[in-house]
Amino acid sequence: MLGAVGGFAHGPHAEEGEPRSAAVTTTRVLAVRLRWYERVPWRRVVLVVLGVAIVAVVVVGTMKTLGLPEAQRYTGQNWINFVARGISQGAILAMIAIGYSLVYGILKMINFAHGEVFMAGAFSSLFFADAYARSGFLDRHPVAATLICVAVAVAASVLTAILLERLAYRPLRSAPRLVPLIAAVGASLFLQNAFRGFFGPQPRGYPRPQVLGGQLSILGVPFQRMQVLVFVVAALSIVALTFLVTRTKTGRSMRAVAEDREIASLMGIDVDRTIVVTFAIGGVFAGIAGVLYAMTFEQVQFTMGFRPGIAAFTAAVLGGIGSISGAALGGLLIGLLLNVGPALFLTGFGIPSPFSLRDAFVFLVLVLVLVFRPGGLLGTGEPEKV
Amino acid sequence: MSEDRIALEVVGLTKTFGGLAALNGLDLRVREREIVSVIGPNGAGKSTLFNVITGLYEPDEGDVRLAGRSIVGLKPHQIVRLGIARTFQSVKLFPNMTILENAMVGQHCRSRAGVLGAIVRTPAVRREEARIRERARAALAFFGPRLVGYREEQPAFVLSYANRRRLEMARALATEPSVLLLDEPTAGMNPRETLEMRDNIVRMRDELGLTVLVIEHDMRVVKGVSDRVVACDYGRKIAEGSYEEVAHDEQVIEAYLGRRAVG
Amino acid sequence: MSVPLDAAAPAATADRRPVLELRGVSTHYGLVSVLRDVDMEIFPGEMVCLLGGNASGKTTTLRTILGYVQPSEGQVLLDGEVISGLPTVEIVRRGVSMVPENRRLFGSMTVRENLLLGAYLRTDRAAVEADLERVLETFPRVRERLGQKAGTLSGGEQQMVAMGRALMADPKVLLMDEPSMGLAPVLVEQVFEIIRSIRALGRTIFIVEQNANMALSIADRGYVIQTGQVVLADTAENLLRNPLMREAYLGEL
Amino acid sequence: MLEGRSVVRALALLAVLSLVAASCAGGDGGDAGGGGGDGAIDCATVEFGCVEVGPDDPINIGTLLVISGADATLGQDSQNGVRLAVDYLDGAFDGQDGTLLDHPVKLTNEDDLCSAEGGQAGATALAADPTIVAVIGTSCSSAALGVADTILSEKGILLFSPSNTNPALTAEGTHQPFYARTAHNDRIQGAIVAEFALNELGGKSAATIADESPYTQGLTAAFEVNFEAGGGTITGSEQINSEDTDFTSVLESLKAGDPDVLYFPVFVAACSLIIKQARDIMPDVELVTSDGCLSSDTLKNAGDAVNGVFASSPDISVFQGDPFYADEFVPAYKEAFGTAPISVFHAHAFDAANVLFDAIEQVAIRNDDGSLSIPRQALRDAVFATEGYDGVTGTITCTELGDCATDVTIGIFEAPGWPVEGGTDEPAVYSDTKSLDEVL
Amino acid sequence: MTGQPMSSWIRAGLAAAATSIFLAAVGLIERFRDLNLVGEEVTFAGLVMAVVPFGVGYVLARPRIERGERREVPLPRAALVGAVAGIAAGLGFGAAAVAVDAFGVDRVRAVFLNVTEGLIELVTFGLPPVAGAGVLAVMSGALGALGGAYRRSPERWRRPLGTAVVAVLVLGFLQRIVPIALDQLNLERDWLYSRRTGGLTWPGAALAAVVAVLASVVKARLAERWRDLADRGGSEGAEPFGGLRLRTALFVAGLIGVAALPQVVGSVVSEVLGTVMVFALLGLGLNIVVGYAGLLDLGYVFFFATGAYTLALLTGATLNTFTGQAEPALSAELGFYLAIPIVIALAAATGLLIGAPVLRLRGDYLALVTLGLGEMVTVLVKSPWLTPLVGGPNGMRNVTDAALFGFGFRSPQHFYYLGLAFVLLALVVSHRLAASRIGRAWTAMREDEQIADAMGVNVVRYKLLAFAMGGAIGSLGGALFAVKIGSLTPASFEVIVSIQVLGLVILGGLGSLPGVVVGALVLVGLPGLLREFEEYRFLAYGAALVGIMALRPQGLVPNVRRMRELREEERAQDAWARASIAQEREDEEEYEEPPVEPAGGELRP
Repeated sequence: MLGAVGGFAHGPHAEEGEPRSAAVTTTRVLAVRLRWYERVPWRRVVLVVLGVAIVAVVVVGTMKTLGLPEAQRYTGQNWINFVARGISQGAILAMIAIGYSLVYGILKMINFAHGEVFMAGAFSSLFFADAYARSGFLDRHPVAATLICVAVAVAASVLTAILLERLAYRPLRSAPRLVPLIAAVGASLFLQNAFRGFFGPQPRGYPRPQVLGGQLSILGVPFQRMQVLVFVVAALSIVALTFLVTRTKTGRSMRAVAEDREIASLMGIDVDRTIVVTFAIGGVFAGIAGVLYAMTFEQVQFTMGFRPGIAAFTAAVLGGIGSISGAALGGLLIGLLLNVGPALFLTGFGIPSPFSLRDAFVFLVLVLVLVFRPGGLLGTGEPEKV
Repeated sequence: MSEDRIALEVVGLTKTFGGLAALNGLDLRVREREIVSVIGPNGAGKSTLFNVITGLYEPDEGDVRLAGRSIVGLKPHQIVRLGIARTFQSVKLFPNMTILENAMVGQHCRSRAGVLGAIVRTPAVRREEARIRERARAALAFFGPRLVGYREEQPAFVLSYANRRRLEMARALATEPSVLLLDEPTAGMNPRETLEMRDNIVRMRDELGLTVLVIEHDMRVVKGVSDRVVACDYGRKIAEGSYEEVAHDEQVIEAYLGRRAVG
Repeated sequence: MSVPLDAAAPAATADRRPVLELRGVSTHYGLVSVLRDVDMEIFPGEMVCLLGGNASGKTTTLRTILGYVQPSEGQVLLDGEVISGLPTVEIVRRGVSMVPENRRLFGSMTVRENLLLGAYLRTDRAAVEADLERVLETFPRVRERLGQKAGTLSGGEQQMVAMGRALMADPKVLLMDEPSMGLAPVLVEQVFEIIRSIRALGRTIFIVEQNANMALSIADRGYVIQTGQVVLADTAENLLRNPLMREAYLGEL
Repeated sequence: MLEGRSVVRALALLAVLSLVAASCAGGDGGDAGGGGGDGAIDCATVEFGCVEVGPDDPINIGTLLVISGADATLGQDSQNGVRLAVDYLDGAFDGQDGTLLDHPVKLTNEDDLCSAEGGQAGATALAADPTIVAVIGTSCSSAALGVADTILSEKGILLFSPSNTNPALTAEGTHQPFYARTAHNDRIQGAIVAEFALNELGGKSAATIADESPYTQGLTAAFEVNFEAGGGTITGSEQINSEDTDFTSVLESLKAGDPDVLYFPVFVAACSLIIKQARDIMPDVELVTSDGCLSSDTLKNAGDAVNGVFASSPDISVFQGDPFYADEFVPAYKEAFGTAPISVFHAHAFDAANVLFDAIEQVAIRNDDGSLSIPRQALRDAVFATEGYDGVTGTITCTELGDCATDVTIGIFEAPGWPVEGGTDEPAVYSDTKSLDEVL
Repeated sequence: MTGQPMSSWIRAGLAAAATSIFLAAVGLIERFRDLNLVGEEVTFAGLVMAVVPFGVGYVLARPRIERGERREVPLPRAALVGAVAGIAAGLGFGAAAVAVDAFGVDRVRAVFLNVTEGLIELVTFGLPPVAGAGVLAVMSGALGALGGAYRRSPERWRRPLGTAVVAVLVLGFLQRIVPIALDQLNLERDWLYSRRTGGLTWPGAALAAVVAVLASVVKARLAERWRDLADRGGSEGAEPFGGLRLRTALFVAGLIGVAALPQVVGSVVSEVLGTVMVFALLGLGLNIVVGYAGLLDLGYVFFFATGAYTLALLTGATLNTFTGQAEPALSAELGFYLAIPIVIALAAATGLLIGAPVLRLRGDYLALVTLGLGEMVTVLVKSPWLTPLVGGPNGMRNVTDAALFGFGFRSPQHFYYLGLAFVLLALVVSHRLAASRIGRAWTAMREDEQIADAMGVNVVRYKLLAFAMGGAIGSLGGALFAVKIGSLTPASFEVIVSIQVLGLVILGGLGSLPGVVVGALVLVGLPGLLREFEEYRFLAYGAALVGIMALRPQGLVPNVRRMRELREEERAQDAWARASIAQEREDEEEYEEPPVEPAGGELRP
C-alpha cells in the first residue's frame, strides 16, 4: 500500500528512477520556484495599460476637438442639440433596459430577444396608428389615438414577452446558464423573421400626431416636443415601477423570487406567475418605448429591435444590471455617449465620418464597464464568492 | 529529519469583507508532519483562512509563509504548484469528468506539455501522460478499492457522498502537496465513514509525510487526529494546544463547544 | 436491518386523526424510484423526526409533501384531505410551512420583510400583525434587528428569523429540513433550544435530521428511512435504545 | 504491419492525386451538347457552345436577385419586373405567361444575398445548369463585382443586371465580357446631380451622406468629384449604417460645415428618416437624393417633410408620359403582386428581360424537331449590339463595356411631384442627358 | 395515458392549428404552392399543411413515463388521440380561413402580407370557405390519426415506410441539385425529374421509394446480423466485417470516395461543400472556445473577418473603387502559403489581446462583450476610416486563389480539396488538444473555474490559450473564405455569421468534433442546397436553436461529457437521486456488484 502511494509523492521534475520516500515531500517545496515573470500580475498590467490608453484617447480627442479652428468647430447650439437628443434617446433606451434588467434580476439570464419584444410592440401598433392617421383621428384626438396605440403596443409586447417566456425559456429554467441564452438568441432571430414574414421586409412610415412635431422652448433652450414627451413618459414610468417593486406585494414577491426561487415558492409565492409578471412588466415598458421610438423616428421595420436592444442591454449593464435606477442612469449615459461621444472624442483626430463608428463606441463602453466595474455604476462591483 | 521545521506559517493575517473582519490578526504555525485542527463557530473565519492561504483571497494585512517563503499575492494555481493542496467544505469535484480524470487534473501542476507538444504528441509528452495517469491512480488507491478499477471511468457525479469526499481528497493528494488543507472532511458522513476518514487523515501524515491543517466540527475527529488544536473566534485565535487543553478552555466552551458537548 | 414495522403506530395517539399523512407514497425521478411505499403519520401537537443517511430519500419526502414532486403512487393528506397533486402554493396555503436547510433567508431584504413574506398568502392583516408580535415575543433578539438586512445577521439570529418566517404562515404543520446542518456545536444547541420553544407553542413539527441524537432527544416519535423505504418507526425513546439505531446513526461503534 | 498500412496510405494518396489531375484535365472540356443547327453557327465548334432547349422544354432564364434579408425589396421588385416581362411575352398583361419562340419561359430564381458569397453560390448554381440561357441579375453590385460577373463570364453566360449601378462593373480593366446592365452607371447620375446642385440650386458647398452599400458609395463619389470639378466645395462626407434610425447627430455634425446642399442617395428606410431629421436640423439646406429613395414609401414615410426634396432618377417622364407604364404596367404589377412597385428597378428589369428575349429571338436556331439551340457568344453579342431599343426606362443602347443605359436622361423631381405612386406626377424640374463619355 | 384527458388532446390540436396559421401568415404555404415535389399533386404547400396535423398525432402518441415505467400508448388509442387532435387542428385552421374570408381578405392583407385569396383558396380547397374548412378538418383528423398510428406501428413496418417517404421528399426537395448533377455526369434525368413540373415524376418517386424500402430492410438485416455476431462472442475474430484487410479496404474506398466526391456531385454541390468546409473550420475554432473552454463567444465573426482581410492584404488583393480598382494603403505580395502562418499568428495574437481584458467575466457577460467585438469588426470594415485599407463598403477583389504549382483553388471543385485539407488539419489539432492535459485543464475549468484554479490549473492562461487557438482556426476559415470567393465585402461579415457558427456547433453538440462537421452540413449545407427557402432560413434557424435547447441540448452527435453536464444540471435531482441510491446500495454490498450505468443513455420523459 505504502509503495503504491509513494508513487506520487516525489518531485515534479524527478526522473522515474529516483528513490522515493515520504521524506522527499518536505524538501520539495523549496525545489519549486516561481520565476520572476510569474509574479507579475499580467492581467492587471494589461488592464492598466488599456485604461490609460483609453483615457488618453478620450482626453486628447476632446482637447483636439475643442481646439479645432472656428470653421470646423461645432457651435454651442450643436452641442446642446447633441445633448438633448442624447437624453431623449437615452430615456427610450432606459425603458428598454428595464426589461433586460428585470428579467436578468429574476432569472439571471439575458433575454436576448427583448429587442424583438420592443419591435413587436412598435410594429403591431403601426396598423392602428396608420389607420388613425388616414382617418384623421390621430390629429383630431391625438391623446386618445396615441393612448390606443400605446395600449396596442403594450398588449403586443406583453403577449410576445409572455409567449417567449412560456415557450422558449420556461422549459429551460433549470438548465445551465448558457442554454437559455442560446435559446434567447434563437428566439430573437425567430421573432425578427416571423415579423418580417407577417408584415414584409420594407420599412413602414409611422405617423406622429402633429402636436408632437415642432419645438418647445424650455429655459430658452429649444427642444423637440417629442423629446420632451419621451423624457417625461420615461421618467414617470420609471418612478411608477420603482414604487411597484419596493412598495407593493407584487414587488416583494418579485424580489423574493429573484433572490431565491425555491424559498419564495415555500412562502406561497407562485413563482411561475411572478416570472410571467416580470416578463409582462418588461413587455409593458418595451411597448411604451416602442411607440415613443416609432413616433420619434416615424418609421418601423422588423430589424428595429436589434441595435436599440444591444444598446439598452449595455445601458442596463452600465448602470448595474438588476437595478431599476441603474437602468435609467445607464440609458441616459449611453444615449449621451451615442450622440455626443463620436463628435467629442473622434472629430479632433480627423477621423472621417466619426458617427459611423458610434456602434463600436457602445461596445467599447460595454467592454470597459464589464472589465473595470462588472457590477455596473450602481451595482456592488463585488466579485463572486467561492 | 527535523520534525520541528515550520511548514506553514500565518502571521497577523487580517481580511475584512465590507467592514466585517473575517480574519483579525490571526497567527498560526504548522510544523512539518503535524496535524493541526482549526475549530471555531461559524463565521469564525476558518474557511476564510483557507481561502487566503490558497490564494483565493488576498489578505488585507499579514503574511502567509510556506517553508519560510511568503506566498501572499500568488495565484491559487501557483500556490498549488508550490505544494499546498486543499479540499472544500462543500465537496467540489468536476462532476462530469471521470474519477480518474478528476485525479489527473490534480497532476496538472506537475506536468508541462504545451500546445505544440500536445498536437505533435512527442514521445516525451506521451511519457508524461503515462506518468500523470500512474500517479493519479496511486492517489486514488490511497482510499482502498473504492475509487479504482472499473470506477475510474465513471463520471464523478455517480459517487456517493462519502466517496465524493474521498475523491476530492485523492485529487488533492494527486497534486503531490507537502501541506494539505482539509475543510470539514467528515461533514455529512455517517459515523462509520467518519471513523474511516479519521484514520485516513492520520495515515496521510504517517504514510505520506504530509502536514495537515484541518477544519472540523466533529469533536471526535478533532480528538482523534490532532497533534494540536487551534480555536478561533471572530477571526482571532482564542486558544491553542492539545485537544484536552483546548477542549477545556473556558473561552472555547463559551464561544464554541457549549456546556453539553464537553460533558 | 429489518425490524418489524408494526411497532410504528404509537398507542397513545391511535384514536386521533393525523394532521399530515403519507399513504403508500412512491416517488420516481424519471425511471428511478426514490421513495417506495412510504407510510407516515403526524398527529396534532406532535413532533416527529425523520432520520436517514445521505440520499436515503429524506429530502424527497419533504419535496413530495410540499408538492415539488408528485407521488407516482399513494397520497399525501393534510387534515384528511388529499393534497398530493396540488401545486406548492396551494399546499402552503392549506397550512404546510417549511424551514429550509441552511435557513435561506432573503438576504437583501429586511428582517421584517422576510417575516412578512412568511405570511404572504394571508390576507387578514390584523391577525398577521398579531402573529408578528407573537414571533417577536418568542425571539426577542429578532425584534432588535427588524430593520436590518437579513444577510447581515449572525447564524443563530438567521435561524430564528427562518423559524419565525415559517411560523408567520400560521401553519398546521411545520417542516424543518436539517436545522443543525453545518452548525457549530454551540449553535446546534441553540437551534434545538429554539425548536423546543416552538414546540412549547403547541406546533406540530416534522423534522428531518442527520443529528439523530439531538433530534430524538426532543422528538416524540421518529421514522428511519433508508434507500427510499421506511425501515424503522417507533417512539423516540425506543429508537434511542434500539441497538441497530445506535450503531448506524448514533455513532457508537 | 505498420509498413503495410503506409503502403495503403501511399496508394490512397496516389489515387487522390490522380483524380485531382483527371479533374483538371477534364474540367475545361465543354460538353455543351452539339445539337448542330442548320444556321451559320455550329454549336460544336463555337466558343461556349449553345444552350439546347428540347422540343417541349421551357427556355430557362436565371435570375440572381436579392430576395431575402433586409434588401429583399430591391430584388423582389426586379424579379417582379422580370415576371411581368414573361407575362407580357404574349403582348398583354393577362396573368398568362407568354411564349418565346413557341417555348414557355421558365425562371430559375437564385438569391444573391446582396453579398459576395451569395453572388458566388448563386452564380455557381446557375453556371452549373446547362439549360440556363442567361441570367438577369445581380441586384447588388457587391454580388457581381469580381464574383458573379467573373464566374458567369467564364462559362459564357450573360449576366444582365437591372440594378447594379456601381461604375467599377463596367470600368475598363474590371469589366467582365459577359456582363451588361440596363441600370444606369452612377457616374452619369452623379454628374447630373452635381450639375443641378451647382447651377440650378446655386449651391457653393455641399455635404454628402452615403451608407454601406456600394451603390451609394458610387453615387456620392461621382457627385463629389463632379461638384468639386464644377467649382463647389464639399464640406463634409458622412457614412451611415442603413439600419440605423437616428441620424440626427450625423446631420448635426454636417451642419457644422454649413453646406448649401445635402446629397444623400441612400435607400428608402434611412432616406425618409434623414429627410425628416434634416428638416428639423438644417431647415435651410436643399435636400437632394436619388433613385434609391425615390419611392412611394418615402413619400408615405416622410410625410410632409418630404415636400421640396429633390430626387434624381432616370427621367421617367419618358415613361410617365407613356401610358404603357402608368396604365398597363403598374396596374398589372399591382394585380400580380398585391402592392404597388415596392422599389425602383422593376422597370429596368422589365427592359432587361425584353432586350434579352429579343436577342434570343435573333440568335436562336430553330431545329426541325421544334428544339432550339441558342449560341451563348452570339446571344451576348446580340445583347451588346442593342441599339436604340425603346424601353420603358428610355432608349437602350449598349456599349462595349456593357452599359446599356448610355445616353441617360436624368431628371430631377421635386417632392411631392415625384413620379411614383402617391406623388403628384409633375414633370422633372431639371433634366439633362449625358453619355458616359461626357462625365468624369 | 390515464392522466391525459380529451381536453389536452384538443389543446394540442389547437396549438397545431396555431402553428398552421403561423406558417400560413409568414408565407410558407402560399408562396410555395407551385413548388412541386412529386408530380403536380404533392406540393410543398400541401406538405406543410399535412405535416402539422400528422405531427401532432405523432407527438401525442409518444410513450410516457409513469411510475418509473415507460408506457406505450395502445394503437387504437393512439389513432383516436391523433384523430381528435387533428380534427381540432383542422377546425382551428379552417375557422381562421373562414374568419379571414368573412372579414375580407384584402383588409387582412393590408396587415398580413401573405394572406391572399390564393391562400384561402388553397386552405379551403377551392370550395366555399365553410365547406372547405369542414373538408380540412376531416383531412386533418385523418392525418392526425395516421400520425398517431404510425408512431405505434411495429418497427419493421415503420422504418421502411418512414425511410421511403423521407427519401422521396428529400429527392423532391433537391430538384435543383440532383438533375444538374445527373447532367454533369451525362446521365439521363428525365425519368426521375420532370422538366415541366420541376419535381419528381411519379415513376421516379415510386422507384426512389422502392429503393429506400429495400435499403432500409437490408440495413435492418445487417444490423441484426451484427448484433448476433456481437452477442456470440466479444473476441476480435468475431467482427462482423471480417478482419483488418477488409477494414483497410473500406478505409481506402472511403478515402477514394471522399477524394472523388466533387467530380461526382458536380460544381453546385461542391460549392456548397466548400462553404460547409469554411464553416466547419469556423465551427472547429469556436468549438475550442465554447465547447472545450466553456466560454460563450458571440462575436466569432471577428476572427473570420480578421483572417479574410489579413490574407487579402498579405497576398496583394486590390480595393474596389469608384472607377475600378486601387492598391490598399498597406499590403504585401506574399504567396498564400507564406501568408497563412502570418495570418494564424496574427489571429492568435489578436485572440490574446482581446481575450486578456474580458476573461474574468461571467459566461453571459462574456457573450455580450464578444458580441460587441464582433459588431465592432463589422462597423470597422465598413467605416470610411479604414476604407483606404480594406475598401470600405466596396470591398476588395483579386484575392489569391492559393495556387500551388500553378493549380488554383478558386473553382468549387478545386476548392474542395483545399478546404478538406485544412478541415482535416483542424480536426487533428482539435482532437489532440482535447485528449491532452490541456484538454483536461479546459474541461476542469469549464466545470468549475475556481476549483480548477485551486487545483493548479492556470485558468487565465488556458482561457487565453482557448481564445488564441480558436482565433487561429477561425482566421483560417476566414482566409479560406477569401480564397474561395476571391472578393471581400463587409456584407459577408455580419453578426449573423457568429450566430450561424454558434448554431452549428451547438446543433452538432458542444465539444464534439463529428458534431461540428454534422452541424456544418445541416446548418450550412442544407440551406445551400435548398436555396429557394433562403428567405425562411433564419426563421428556421431561430426555431431550431430554441428547439434544440429545449429538446436536445447535447446536440445531434453529442460529446459524452458535455451531454452529462447539460443533462446533469438540468435534472440534478434526478441524477443525484439515481446515482446516489445506486451507489449507496452498492456500497452496502461491499463493492461486489457490477458497475452501475451512469446517468444518461435514456430518453427524456
